[in-house]
Amino acid sequence: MEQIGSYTTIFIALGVGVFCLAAGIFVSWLVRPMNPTPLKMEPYECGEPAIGPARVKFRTSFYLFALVFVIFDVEVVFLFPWAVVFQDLGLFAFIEMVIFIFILLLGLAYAWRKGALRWR
Amino acid sequence: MINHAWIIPVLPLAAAVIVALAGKRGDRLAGSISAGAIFFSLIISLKFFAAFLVNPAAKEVSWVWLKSAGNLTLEVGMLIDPLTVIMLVVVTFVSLMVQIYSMGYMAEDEGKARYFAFISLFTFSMLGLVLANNLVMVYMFWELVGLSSYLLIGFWYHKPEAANAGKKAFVVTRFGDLGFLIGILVLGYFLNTFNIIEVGTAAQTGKLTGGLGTCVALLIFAGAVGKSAQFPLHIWLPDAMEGPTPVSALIHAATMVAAGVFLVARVFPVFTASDTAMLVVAYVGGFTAIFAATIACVQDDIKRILAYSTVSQLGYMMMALGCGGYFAGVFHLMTHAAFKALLFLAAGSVIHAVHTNNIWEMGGLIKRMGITGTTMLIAAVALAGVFPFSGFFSKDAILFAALDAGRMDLLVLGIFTALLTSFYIFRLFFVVFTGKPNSTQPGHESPAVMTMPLMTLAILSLGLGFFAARFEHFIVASLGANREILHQHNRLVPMFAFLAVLFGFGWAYLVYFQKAISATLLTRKFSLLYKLLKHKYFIDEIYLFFVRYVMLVVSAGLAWFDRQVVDGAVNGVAWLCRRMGAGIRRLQVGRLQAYIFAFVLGLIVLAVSLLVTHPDVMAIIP
Amino acid sequence: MSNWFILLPEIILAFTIMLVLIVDLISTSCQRLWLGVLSLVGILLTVICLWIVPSGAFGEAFLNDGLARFIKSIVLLALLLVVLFSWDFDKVWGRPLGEYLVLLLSSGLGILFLASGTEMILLYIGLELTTFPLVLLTAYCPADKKSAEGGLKFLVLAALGAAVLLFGFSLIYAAAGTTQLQALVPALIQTGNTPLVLMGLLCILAGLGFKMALVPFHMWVPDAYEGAPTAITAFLSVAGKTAGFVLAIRILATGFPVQVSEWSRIFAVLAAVTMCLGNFAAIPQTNMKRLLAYSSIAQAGYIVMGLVAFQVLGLSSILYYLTAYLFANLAAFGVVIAVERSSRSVELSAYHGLAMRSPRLALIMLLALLSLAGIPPLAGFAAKFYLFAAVYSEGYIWLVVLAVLNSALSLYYYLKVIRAIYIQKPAADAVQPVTVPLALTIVLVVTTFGILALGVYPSPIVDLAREVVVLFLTP
Amino acid sequence: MMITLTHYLVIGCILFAISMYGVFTRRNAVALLLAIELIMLAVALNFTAGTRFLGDAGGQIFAIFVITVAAAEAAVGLALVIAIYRNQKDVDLDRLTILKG
Repeated sequence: MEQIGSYTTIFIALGVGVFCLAAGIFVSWLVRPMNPTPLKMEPYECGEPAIGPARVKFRTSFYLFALVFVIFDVEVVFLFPWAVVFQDLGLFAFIEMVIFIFILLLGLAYAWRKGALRWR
Repeated sequence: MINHAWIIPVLPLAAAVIVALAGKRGDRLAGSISAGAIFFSLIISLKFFAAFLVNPAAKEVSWVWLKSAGNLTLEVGMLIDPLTVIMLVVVTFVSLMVQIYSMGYMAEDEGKARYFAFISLFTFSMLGLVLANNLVMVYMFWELVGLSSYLLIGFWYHKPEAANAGKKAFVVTRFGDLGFLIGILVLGYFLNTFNIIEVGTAAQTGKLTGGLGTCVALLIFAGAVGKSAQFPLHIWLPDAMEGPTPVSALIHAATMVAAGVFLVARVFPVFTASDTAMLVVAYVGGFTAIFAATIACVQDDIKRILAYSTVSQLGYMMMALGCGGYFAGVFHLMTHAAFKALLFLAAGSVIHAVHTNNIWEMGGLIKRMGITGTTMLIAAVALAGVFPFSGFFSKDAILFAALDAGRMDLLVLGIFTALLTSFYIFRLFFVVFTGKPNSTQPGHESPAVMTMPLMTLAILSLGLGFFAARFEHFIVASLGANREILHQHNRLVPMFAFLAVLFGFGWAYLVYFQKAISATLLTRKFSLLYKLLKHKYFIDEIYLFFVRYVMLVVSAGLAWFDRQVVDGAVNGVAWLCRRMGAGIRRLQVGRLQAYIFAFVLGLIVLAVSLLVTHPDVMAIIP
Repeated sequence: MSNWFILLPEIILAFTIMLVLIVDLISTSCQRLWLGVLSLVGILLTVICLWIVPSGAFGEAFLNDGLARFIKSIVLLALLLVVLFSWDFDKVWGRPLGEYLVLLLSSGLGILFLASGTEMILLYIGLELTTFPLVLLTAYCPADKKSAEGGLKFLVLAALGAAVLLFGFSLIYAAAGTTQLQALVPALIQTGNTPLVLMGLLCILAGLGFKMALVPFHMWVPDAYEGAPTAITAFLSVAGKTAGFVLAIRILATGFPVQVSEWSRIFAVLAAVTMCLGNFAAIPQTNMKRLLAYSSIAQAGYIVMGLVAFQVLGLSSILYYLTAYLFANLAAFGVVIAVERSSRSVELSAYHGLAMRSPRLALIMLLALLSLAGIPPLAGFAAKFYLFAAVYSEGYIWLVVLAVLNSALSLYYYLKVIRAIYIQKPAADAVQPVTVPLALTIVLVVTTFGILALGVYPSPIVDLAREVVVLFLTP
Repeated sequence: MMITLTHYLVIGCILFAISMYGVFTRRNAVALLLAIELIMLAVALNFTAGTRFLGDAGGQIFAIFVITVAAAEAAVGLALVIAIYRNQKDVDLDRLTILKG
């Protein structure tokens, strides 16, 4: 690991960088005046009045579906290494995986039953 | 048998827990429960007492409680010797009397259950303190005693002065206790034991010599000064009178305030090992005795008179111990417990009847409150130390102790204190019980449940003295090292003492008894005696002037000490803590960003600290 | 796969969780009682077979030794009592009980893995399995502003802490080339204290500091504790802390015994700062949950001293302290919950004159607080005695003195509460006695008994802890 | 030039610093979580690189777990944010300051 040592500089530099960053933020947070006038709060400082809300609202249902999808999608990651060496692992690993998938399914069933999948 | 001693303190504790848990519903039974428990404790204590009269050798039983891998060990155990059994009997007996009395006194108080729970808790801690065989346990119970006394003083918490008095007592004694704690720790550090017997032998074999011994002794004495209300930490006791009167009788006359004396007696070898310490104890005690007596002469509040008298008598005991009069101190503790408790209970009965504390609003009560008056008279005579009442013997012993120690100054001081004592107590008696009944509401004798304890205690304060010699051998035997009892039995000391008492009595008689009848009669009838009367008035004037002067100085001094030193220090510390707390609290601003910032800041600080502590890493930087 | 048997306790608990989930799925609301019973039975079974299964390792990742058994017992006991705390949670808070129990049990399962993990991956998974459910439970009543805010803060900071810890793991892995904690030791001896190793260690310490709630990584504690439902606050304060400390013991004692001089020095400073800040900040508090939160920070400061005195004495006194702390803290929170049920308030003013309204609760609170303050003869005193003695014998005199002073300082705010309970007048509207349901009564009785028993007769637990630690330090 | 483990580590550290920056500057809870996810990615990178250079499979496995846990964390975070948004109609962290002191 001796080539690591010579890169200490970089680590130190990073540390110092992080420190400067933090210090900067801290100082500005200390000294900045805090008087938000409605005009300042305008999204466009040129004074152009903003029409309509700044952020477009999605229905939270989208997020819910996204959540469920992400979880089950990612958990499948575990299937790949298992599938690759399935031959030499044999029955035991198969049972393990069945249990794993059963747990996932249980979760899915729960989400289903609790109406997380219903479009509201 | 010794193995069963733990029952004595456990009974009141059980009573306290039961009453506390029963809450409001247990109101009616509360008194009987706790009194019953303490009654059985008394029985057992008496059994021990009898057993030890036969064979006064000290017995100890203890178990290891906490043992760290170092040789640091905390044991839990009991040490029983004549001193212990005497204290056991005194505490349980007075407590029983007071609780019986309280059933009448607190009859219509809505906080009865709380009251009896507290008082049982106090009794438990006091008994534990007496039984403990090592200083750590002594300290634990010492604090517990302080706590329960605080709770009882502030019992009527809706009265602001009561609450403040409780706080004051708690805080002032804290000062002494801090010294006590440090003393214990120092002791443990050097002798690495807390066991009282081992400490005693260590002290006798000269392991505690020179500066160390003196310092330890004085630190422990600081605790005693706090609890026993010796100058300058006596200021809490008069205020403590805000509590219910039976509480004053039990805690602030008979038992808790005597704990300081008991403590000094308990580790007596530690004190005898250092002459300086003994000297300090003797003179602090002596000074307190006379100082408090002078104040007592001029108080108008009946309970305050008794409070100052208590302070003075405690000073007496300390003085005795300081002069090496172990027996004298302990014996006076005993007799004083009897007659002072009686005085307080009688005073309570009076207050109960006339609903005022001011003696000038009373008068002529003897006719209406025969029993109370008679018993109080007995107690007064005992306190004044008139032969053959108990006070005489113990006071005599103390004076002899001073004589043996060759402290003539203390002897004179003691005799003068005796004079003042008999003056103020008879003044109290005459003003309250004789003369014209000038209190509007007619006083009535208290119910039997209250007078019975009075009479019992009266018998004791009458008869206790005759066993002086018996007790002497008994108590001195407990000193391990068998010290022979030496007085040069000169008749002068008792003579002087008696003259002093007589003089004090006469003084009080002339001023407060004669005056009452003279004003109307004599001036009209015998113009020949007019001069005499004038002369008496003349004395009165001087006396009043003298008193005003003393009062002015003393009270001003006390007030200053109280406000500046005590309150100042305490409030200062508390204020500092609160400020710190408020300041640190402001760090928790509530904004998540700030929290993250703190987190990262901590990370960076750690990094820097690591880099600093590893110069080799720094060295790699070009 | 011969020794599956060793995993039995965890497996049982896992199946309990799934069972509760299924029951919650198929049952209608009227059968909610079964959920609680089921989880209780599951926990009890887990405890039983925890003491049946032999000591030993499952693969290289999982070790079921005395230490693990001790910690697991503490955690399962806490779990049991907290389930009793929240027996009618859904009635009081109006939120479903099933998910609540599932999350609670999963968090407990995570701690079980933490207690046994000897390998980074398992420890990390255990950590996250412990943390996420707690986050969700903290924010379990999003309608309540405090709960939501506390949960969000807890989530972000927990994620940050875990990420930093993980980053440290990755750096250490890059230096040593293994995720086995035992295997780290020779590898790190070979590499020596390179900057890489130091940075990794540093990040790990920060992560642990977060989990143990040491200053300055403690900021989440007061807010999360105040926001969470009170039963969860109790679990956080007991089991969460236990998890943090067992994690620290596992990682540092197994992985970094060589670098002890590095981290013990850091921990000494952190301990000092933590106990002072916790005690001072607790003084002005008027919200019981917040006050107890700060007091728990201070307690963490004391416990870390055991890590500083990294020897048999130190570690064993940590175990004993955690046990005593469990009883005292759960008793205190039990009273808080009882009062909250009756008066819907956790402010100090709700406790005025409690002694007159319900003396038993008052007495229990008194014992709990005095034990936390370390007043003899209660459990807290014995714990402090062993801990301080251990640190003293390791030569950190200044730390012991500071700790003693802090204990004295802590009396200030504990007595404040006791004063409110015993001296002050109850509010005019709060005169009726507090009603305590059966489940809560059981908890209070058990914990009170624990406080007294551990204080008066501590030797069995102490000896057990000592032999466990001896076995742990000398494999 | 030869790419060594150190290069990967440096990348990891840079990612770490960047995510720290994000953590500091973001006011929105979701964005904050994303920034923290970035640390996880840095970790995953370190582990895979470690496996590649040190020839120990543990790293890869760890990386997989890290990814899944990161997903779970994101899920929990989002769920929480949604729940809070539904009730409070606001997830701006600067306005969440009831709990303090």
